[in-house]
Formats: sequence, structure tokens, C-alpha cells
Amino acid sequence: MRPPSPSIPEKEFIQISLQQSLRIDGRQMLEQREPSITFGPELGWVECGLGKTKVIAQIEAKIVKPTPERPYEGIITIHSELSPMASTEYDTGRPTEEEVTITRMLDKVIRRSDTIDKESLCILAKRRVWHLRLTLHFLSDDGNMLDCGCLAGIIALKHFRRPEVEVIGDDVTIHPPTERAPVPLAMHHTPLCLTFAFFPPSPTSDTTSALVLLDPSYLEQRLSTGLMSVALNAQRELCVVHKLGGVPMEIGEVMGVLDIAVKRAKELNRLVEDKLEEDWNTRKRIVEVR
Amino acid sequence: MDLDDDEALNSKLTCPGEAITSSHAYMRGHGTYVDSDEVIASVAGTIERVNKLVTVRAVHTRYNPEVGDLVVGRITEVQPRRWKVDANSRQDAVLMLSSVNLPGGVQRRKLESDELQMRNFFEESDLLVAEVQAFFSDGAMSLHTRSLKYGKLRNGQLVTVPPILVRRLKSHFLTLPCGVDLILGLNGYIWVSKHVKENEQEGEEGFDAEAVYSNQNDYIEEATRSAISRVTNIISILASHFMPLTDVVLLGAYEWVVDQDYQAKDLLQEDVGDALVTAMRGRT
Amino acid sequence: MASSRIEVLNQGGYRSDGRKQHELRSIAIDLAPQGVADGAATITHGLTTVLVSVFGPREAKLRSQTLHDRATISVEVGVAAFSTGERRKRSKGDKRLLELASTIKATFEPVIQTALYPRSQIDIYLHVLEQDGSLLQTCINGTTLALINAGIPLLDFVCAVSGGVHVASPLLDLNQLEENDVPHLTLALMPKTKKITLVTMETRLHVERFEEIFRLAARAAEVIHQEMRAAIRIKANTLVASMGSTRATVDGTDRDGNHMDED
Amino acid sequence: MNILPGEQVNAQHSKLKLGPGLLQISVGNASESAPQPIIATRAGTLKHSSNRSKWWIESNSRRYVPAAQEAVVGIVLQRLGEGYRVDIGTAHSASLDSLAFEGATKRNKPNLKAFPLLSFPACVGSLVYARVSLAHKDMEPELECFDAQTRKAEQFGELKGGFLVRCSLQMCRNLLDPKYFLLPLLGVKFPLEAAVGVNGRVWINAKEPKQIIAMARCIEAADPDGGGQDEIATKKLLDTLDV
Repeated sequence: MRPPSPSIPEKEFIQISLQQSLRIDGRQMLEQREPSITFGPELGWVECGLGKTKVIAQIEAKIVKPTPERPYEGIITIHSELSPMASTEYDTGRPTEEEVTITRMLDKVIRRSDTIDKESLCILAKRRVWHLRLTLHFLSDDGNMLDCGCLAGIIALKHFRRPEVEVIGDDVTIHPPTERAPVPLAMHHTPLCLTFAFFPPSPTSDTTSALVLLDPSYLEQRLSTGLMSVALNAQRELCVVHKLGGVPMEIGEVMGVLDIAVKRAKELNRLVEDKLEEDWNTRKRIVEVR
Repeated sequence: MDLDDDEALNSKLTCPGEAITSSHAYMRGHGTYVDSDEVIASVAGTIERVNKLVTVRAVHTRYNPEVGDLVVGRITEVQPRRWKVDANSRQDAVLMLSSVNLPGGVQRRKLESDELQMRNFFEESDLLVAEVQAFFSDGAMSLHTRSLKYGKLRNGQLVTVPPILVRRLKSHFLTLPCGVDLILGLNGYIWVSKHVKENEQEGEEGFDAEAVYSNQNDYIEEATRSAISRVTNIISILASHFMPLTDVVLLGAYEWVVDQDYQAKDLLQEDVGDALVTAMRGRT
Repeated sequence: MASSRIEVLNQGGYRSDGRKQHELRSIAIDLAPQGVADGAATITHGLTTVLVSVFGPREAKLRSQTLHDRATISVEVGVAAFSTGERRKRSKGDKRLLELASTIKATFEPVIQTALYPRSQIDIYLHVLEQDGSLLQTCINGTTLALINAGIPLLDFVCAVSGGVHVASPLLDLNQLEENDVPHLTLALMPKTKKITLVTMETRLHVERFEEIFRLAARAAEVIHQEMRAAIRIKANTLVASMGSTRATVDGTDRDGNHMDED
Repeated sequence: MNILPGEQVNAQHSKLKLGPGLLQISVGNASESAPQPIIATRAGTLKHSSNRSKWWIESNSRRYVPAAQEAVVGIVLQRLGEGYRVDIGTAHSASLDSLAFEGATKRNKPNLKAFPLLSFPACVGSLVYARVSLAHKDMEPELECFDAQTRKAEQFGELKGGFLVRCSLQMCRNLLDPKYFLLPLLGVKFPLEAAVGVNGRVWINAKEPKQIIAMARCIEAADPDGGGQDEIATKKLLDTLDV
């Protein structure tokens, strides 16, 4: 059975407290839940959490024949499915609208924004390319699975190292990690996804502009009058802007949200880099010894 | 906008999102909403004003029921003690078992056995004529057939038109001189059938259960059959040209068709249809 | 989709199809009824054509899907196999079509006054007949027209337009060729409040560039609104005139100097 | 004593009563000297009454299994002809009769249409505080909003305003324990209201939204299945919350 929609007192209380800029979990309106990032023993395995929302991302690489349309490019596929494990709201079978949104957004953020230099994944034109397979497991849903999933996916890509290959003529030699240090993927940029939720302003206030909050929790996401997701990198380049319906906003408001996103993306990017470096420092010793 | 100019306000067209007037001076009615002290249209149609009430009547919309309306409907579902009836409205209408006349006299009490044999009275896809009795809290309408004029329909065919074209008339039961009866449902469903003579319409005493809930058509003559199709085609043509259907128009149209000696199938030709509409326009 | 050798914008400031940078493609709107639909519209932007039928508000088919306090909206998008240069059949479960449908649904949910029709359902069926870029724009504009045609109460028109940036020059109403080549966005605007209900962009673009095209597209949406409104008014006028009940003046424009005509 | 599923429990009494988490299984013929063995079906702490006649396992979970006479907080899902469907977090939704309210009797049943609307204008999405009047494994649970003997509302009925917190079942039982530290700790800071359902839902109310938020966060922090903080840590958290 699907859980019932939030009750009237919950709905009213969230609205009243947000009008006073108070959030149930004690955050500021534009504060993101501190992402928890745990790396697995293997490279390219990461568990990422925002509050109780948890996603595992994992990367596998294998060598395949390229598609005839793009003989010089590697292949990236993303596999994600919301199972009833994340929340009783999701069912196996026909995908829900949220699932469609999440998978499409992941595709746009990670694949279509040219994150990975696909040509660098080519080993031997028309014959051998790398096929990267990114699998996302959504473990639990406490709101904003999209940001969490994107973050996990991007970090996993940055964390991953593929074995080095050597091409002499038509001969391809794959060096196992024990022989030569594996190489990181060539990435153009690091897009990060930030989701904002909107709530109607207090009826007593003068403004008609909506209340904006970052990184909605489950309840906030369910009760909001609209969501807007922005994926961008630390270089102030927007990759995806996604505001589907929901409360209408003025142009200025939209630009205001984008400005906030630009600032937050820089901070988040810093955090991701720090975490990766920290993890790498613990591993470097082992890799170099070999 | 000049609000004192009643003529202008009454005959003006508007579109969704267009401000009509101030919400301080006027009250908002159907087809409008209020935002920042303005009454704004939410449908495309004509602005109508009754005293301080401003409404916008959509040009084309589904049927909006009102109590006392005569409707023609089709049974969609049989449920415990009630039937669901499609009446071209936003929800299926409800016909309670207690709102129909049962065989054996008007005063007969409902028995539990009646609940078990509801399909003997009406079953899925049966057509009926009824009156809107009341509304439920969620806006669904409740129908009744507790008059000898109402009940199951047979001996004819249904034609559907936009509901706005059926105007409120003194009587929605019309009889054309060609032996055809018409029931103009306000929901845009029109029943065209063989004429039943007055004295054959069951009186209080001669309440004929068999006939009322019968699923069998009477014998219909060739001439009546072609008259029925002719009338049906006339209605379709008038509706496709968005002509309101009144008794006068329908009678006139039928006469015109007979005068011009057109058969039912001739009416399907576009030029004949256009000529018919032009002729009718000229009269009104 | 090999990148074309045709210039997106040539030195004379013309685009591949001969348009200027800010020029929209021709718009054709047909509001004639289609079958038994309560409202229908066929809209063409250049060589992109979408046919929209709206049914309802009517009894919901599945009782489990009804909402006790408002109407549910369902949207389905179909694509004709012949609509693109390459004949290709899209399955119903195609993620892109599902996304398009859920985008349209989310766009119209806050605009349709669903609270007026508890327990009912409004079905919107779109069929793409021709594709040459700006598909979402065409779908949204067509849906707005079909909903108005069906007499379903809306807070306002929803007018969508696409835009892109070639090097540093903003372009409006992109065709397929441009869409493949330049970063592009689609936005939908409610003309009365000039507020944005939808904005979607899926290619890399600097924030400053984004703002420029964003503001430009918002103005273009208002121009499209004029076209759509004129079509609705002409249709309404003809219907009202043929009903003969009210003596409406048969002209597409109104005389009260509405504030939406300012631009 | 901690116990795991499958472990045998040495419970013996002439009038033995088994509570949740214990099961008597049938193995061959039972006799006076060798009664049928009793095993645990849940992990938890084995408890028994002082005279060793009643045995049960206390454990923490989030899924509520209804038991008669327990107070629960539910969400109204639907209005039916004669009552309401209420979600109380169980496998099946519960039913609440419109007659199960203070003042509603069979006699004024003709007024049914108007009456429950006045006393209990619950629409879909409202919260109710009710008591489980029927809990049977083969039937859907039934609720009532009065004391069956006195027919008085006691404290049951619709919960207006406030906020709903979800927590583990153990936390609910803790909150119901008058010796538990949390509610007195909060009560010192500001006046508050709380309706604790044993189904893992607690309705809380106070004057200021930030006080309600403080309550919600403290319950979350002290929940053995959540933050698991003790009195000192919870007090520290509360002191940072500016209430």
C-alpha cells in the first residue's frame, strides 16, 4: 500500500514555519545537508548520502566494439532504477514520473553535458573502445534523490581509474593494476546538481515571490509547489536547468536562484575535491608501492 | 475598461488571463477567478453580467448541470442500489434505485429483491431520459425518473451535439409532424425516436411495467425510419455549424428539407448542408 | 547526427532557413473539432506540427486514480513514425516521450483550475505529426489552445518558445538543425503576470549567456501569445456569431487597449 | 535477557499467557511432563510478569501491529458512507465509525448526515487520536474516538494544528512512560501538548513553530532507533536550539 499523502497539520505547519525561515531539521533555507561520502575498497565505488537519502554508485569498465555511428568514441551507460527499497512509493514495473525525471536528469547531467571525454575512451578506432557502466542503487529516500544520485555518479567517475592500455600496431596490451598504475578518466568538467523547492510566501508579506529552499527533505519535496533543478560546474557554466511546471516565477526570481546555485556549486565542488584527495592520499601509498 | 457601458460588457468576448473588472465592485462567477483585486477570465467566451455578478460563459464546454435540467444519459455501471449514468458531464451521474419508478405502481415499496434484479430495469449501455434532482457534496449529480415522461429510451437513435446549443425550452419533448419524437437533453444528448401517441403513453393506472423497461423496439415503418434519420442528420448539420437547436429551428429545417425533397443521405453532402444552414439563418 | 556543414548563422546575419536571429517561424493554428474530443487544436511552428485532443473533465477511468479534492490530469504523447526524416517507430515506453508527457503535465497542473472538478479526470493526448525542432514549445502551445477550446478553466495562457545561443548570438524558435548544433533552452510563460512556469535547458551554457537568451525568449513568448489569442478570439467570435445570441463584433482585436498589447 | 528468533524459552506456568514474539509450536504428543516447546520469533529482550504467568519479548521496530485498547494517531484517508478509513501505519487501513464519537448514538442516527460533520469535521488528511477497538488478524482494525464504557471523548478526537513526528515504536512507549526524561525536559522550557500513539506517531504542539521544531528534533535525537542520545546529550542539543 502506498503511504498516505502528508496530513493537513503537517502541511500547514511546514508552511507556517518556512514562512518564518525555520526548517524542521534546523537547517537554514539555503543550506544543503552535509553530503556524506564513503568510498568503497574498489576504485569507482562510492556511497553518497544527504541526510537519510542514500545512493550507491559504482563503475565498471570493459572493452567492447564501438557502435558503427561513432567509431572513435567510447560508450557510457547509466543504469538506475528506483526500487521499493528506497521507499514504499516506488513499485517495480511501470516507472513513476519521479523515476523518469531522475533517470533523464542523470542522463543529461552525466552523459549529455560531455562530462567524460568520450574520445579518450577509444583504444583502437572502429575496433576497441572502453564501455563505462555506471550503476546507481537508490537505497533510501528522504527527499532530493536526484542531487544525491548525480553527486554519487560524478564522484564515482572522478574516483574511478581504468587500467592502462598500450597499443602497438594492432596489438592491445592491458596492464593490470599490479603492473602499472591505473589512469583516471579524462573529464571535461564536474557538473553538480542542486535542487530547489518553492513554497508560497506568507499571505501577510508584501512580496509575491515564492520562498526558496535548497535540498528539500522528503516532506518538503512532497509539499512544495514546485521544484527547480540546476546542474552546473564550478566554472559558472550551466549544464541543465530544469523547472517543470510548478509555481510560476518571475524572470528575476529564476536568475536569483541561479546565482545561489553558482555559489553553492563552488562550495560543493571544493568539498568533493577535498574528499577525493583525502581518499586518494590513503590509497596512494598502496598503489605506489606496487 | 469602461464598466458603465453595459452593452459592451455584456457582449464582449474574453480569453483566459484577461482582466475583466475590479473585484471590489463586482463579484466573480463561473469562468472567472480573482487575483490581486482583479476579476480575471479563466475560459474563452462571452462576459455576462447579472447585477454585481460577473461570469464568463465558455463558448464550448462540457455540460454543467443544474437542478431541474432534463438530460439524456447512458448507464455505465450498475452498483449497489444505484446506477452510474454517463450524462456528458464532468462526472458520471448517479441514479438511485429509490429514484426510479418500479413496475407495479408508483406507490410500490422497494424490496430487497429489487436490489438484486436491478439489471432487469436498467443495465449497462441502456439509454434513459431523466431529470437532475440534486447534487452530491463532490459535485456529482443525482438523477430521477419518477415521472411517466422519464425512463428508458427505445425506438430511435441518439445524436450528440455541444450542450451549449440546446437552449432551455418550455418543453424538451418535441413532436415533429413527420411522426418523430425528439427529446432534447440539456446535456447535448438528443434522442430521436418514433412518435408514441398520447394515449399510448402509460397513464397513472395503466403503468405498464413490461413496456417501461422493455428492451425490445416496436415495429417501425420504413417512412418513420427514414424520417428519423433525416431529423438526425439535420441536427448533426445544424450542430456542426453551431446553430442553436430550438423547436422553431428544427421544425423549420425539417420543412425546408421536405420542400426541397432531400433524402436523409442527400443531407450529408456539404452544399446541401450549407444551403440548409443559410436558409435557417435567413429565417431567424 | 554529424554536425552540418551549413552555417547556423551566416555573415549577413541570416540563419540556415533564411530567418533573422530573432525571427520566429510562421505559426498556423487550426481549432476545428476533431472527432468526439471536447477540445482540439493543431498547431504548426514552421515545420513542426502537433495535434492535441483534450477530453474532459470526465469520469475517471480508474477509480483508484481519482483525487477527492481536484481533477487528475493525464497526458500521453505519441509520435508518428513519419514525423522525422528517418522513419522510426517509437515505443510507448520511450523515456523521452514519457519525460515530455510528464513535463507537459507538470506545466499545466498549476494552471488548470483542477479544484473545480473533484474526482474527475482531464485527458490530454498529443500526436506529433512533423518534427523540425522546438517540439516541447509546440506541444505546450498546442495543449494551451486545446484546453481553452475545450472550455477548461485556466489561470492564463501558457506560451512556450525555444531559444539558443550560437557563439554569442541569441537565436529564437530553433529548427532541428540549429537544435543539434547550439545550446538551447525552452521556456513557458504566463503572459498576464509574465511569470515563468517552465524552463528547461540541457546543454552547457555560461550563466551570463543564459540570462540574455532567457530574457529574450520571455519577450518572444509574449509575441506568440498574441498569435494564440487572436486565433482563439476568431474561433470564439465565429461560434458566438453563428449562435446568433449575442451580437459580438467579428474582429480579432479588442478595443480597450488591453495592457498586454503594450509591446 | 536478550533472545534471538528460534531460541527456546523456558516458560512454565499453569496459566501461561504468551505475548508478542513468542510462539508455542507443536512437536509430536504433548504431555504434562513435557509440554510443547515455546520459541521466540523476534529478537529482543525477554520479559515476564512478576508471577511468571505472562511472557513477552520487547523489541524495537517501526511497523505497528494493532492490538486492542491501544491509543494510536491516524491519518484520515477517505470518507465513506458510514465512517472513515484511517491509516495507522498497519498493513491494512483501519475503519472508524461515525458513531464511535462522544455524543453519537444509534438514536440520533437519522442525523448522521449532519451530526458527524459538526462534532468531527474530519476531511481527508486530518489527524485523529483514537483507540483501537478491534484488532484481529483476519479482520481490518477498527477504531473508536471515545471510551466505550463512559461514552465520553476522554482525550480522543481530531488533532488540529501542531505537527506529526514519526519515530520508532520503542520511542513511543518511552514517551508514554511518565518516568522518561524527554517530555519533562521540554516541558520546563515551554508549555507543550503531545498525543502519543503507540503506532510510531506522535502529534506535538506548542505555541511557537520553533518550539515544535525543537520537540521534533529532540524526539528524533533521543529515539533509540535514530540518534539514540541519552538525557545529557539531548539536553545539550536542546540548549543550542534557542527556545
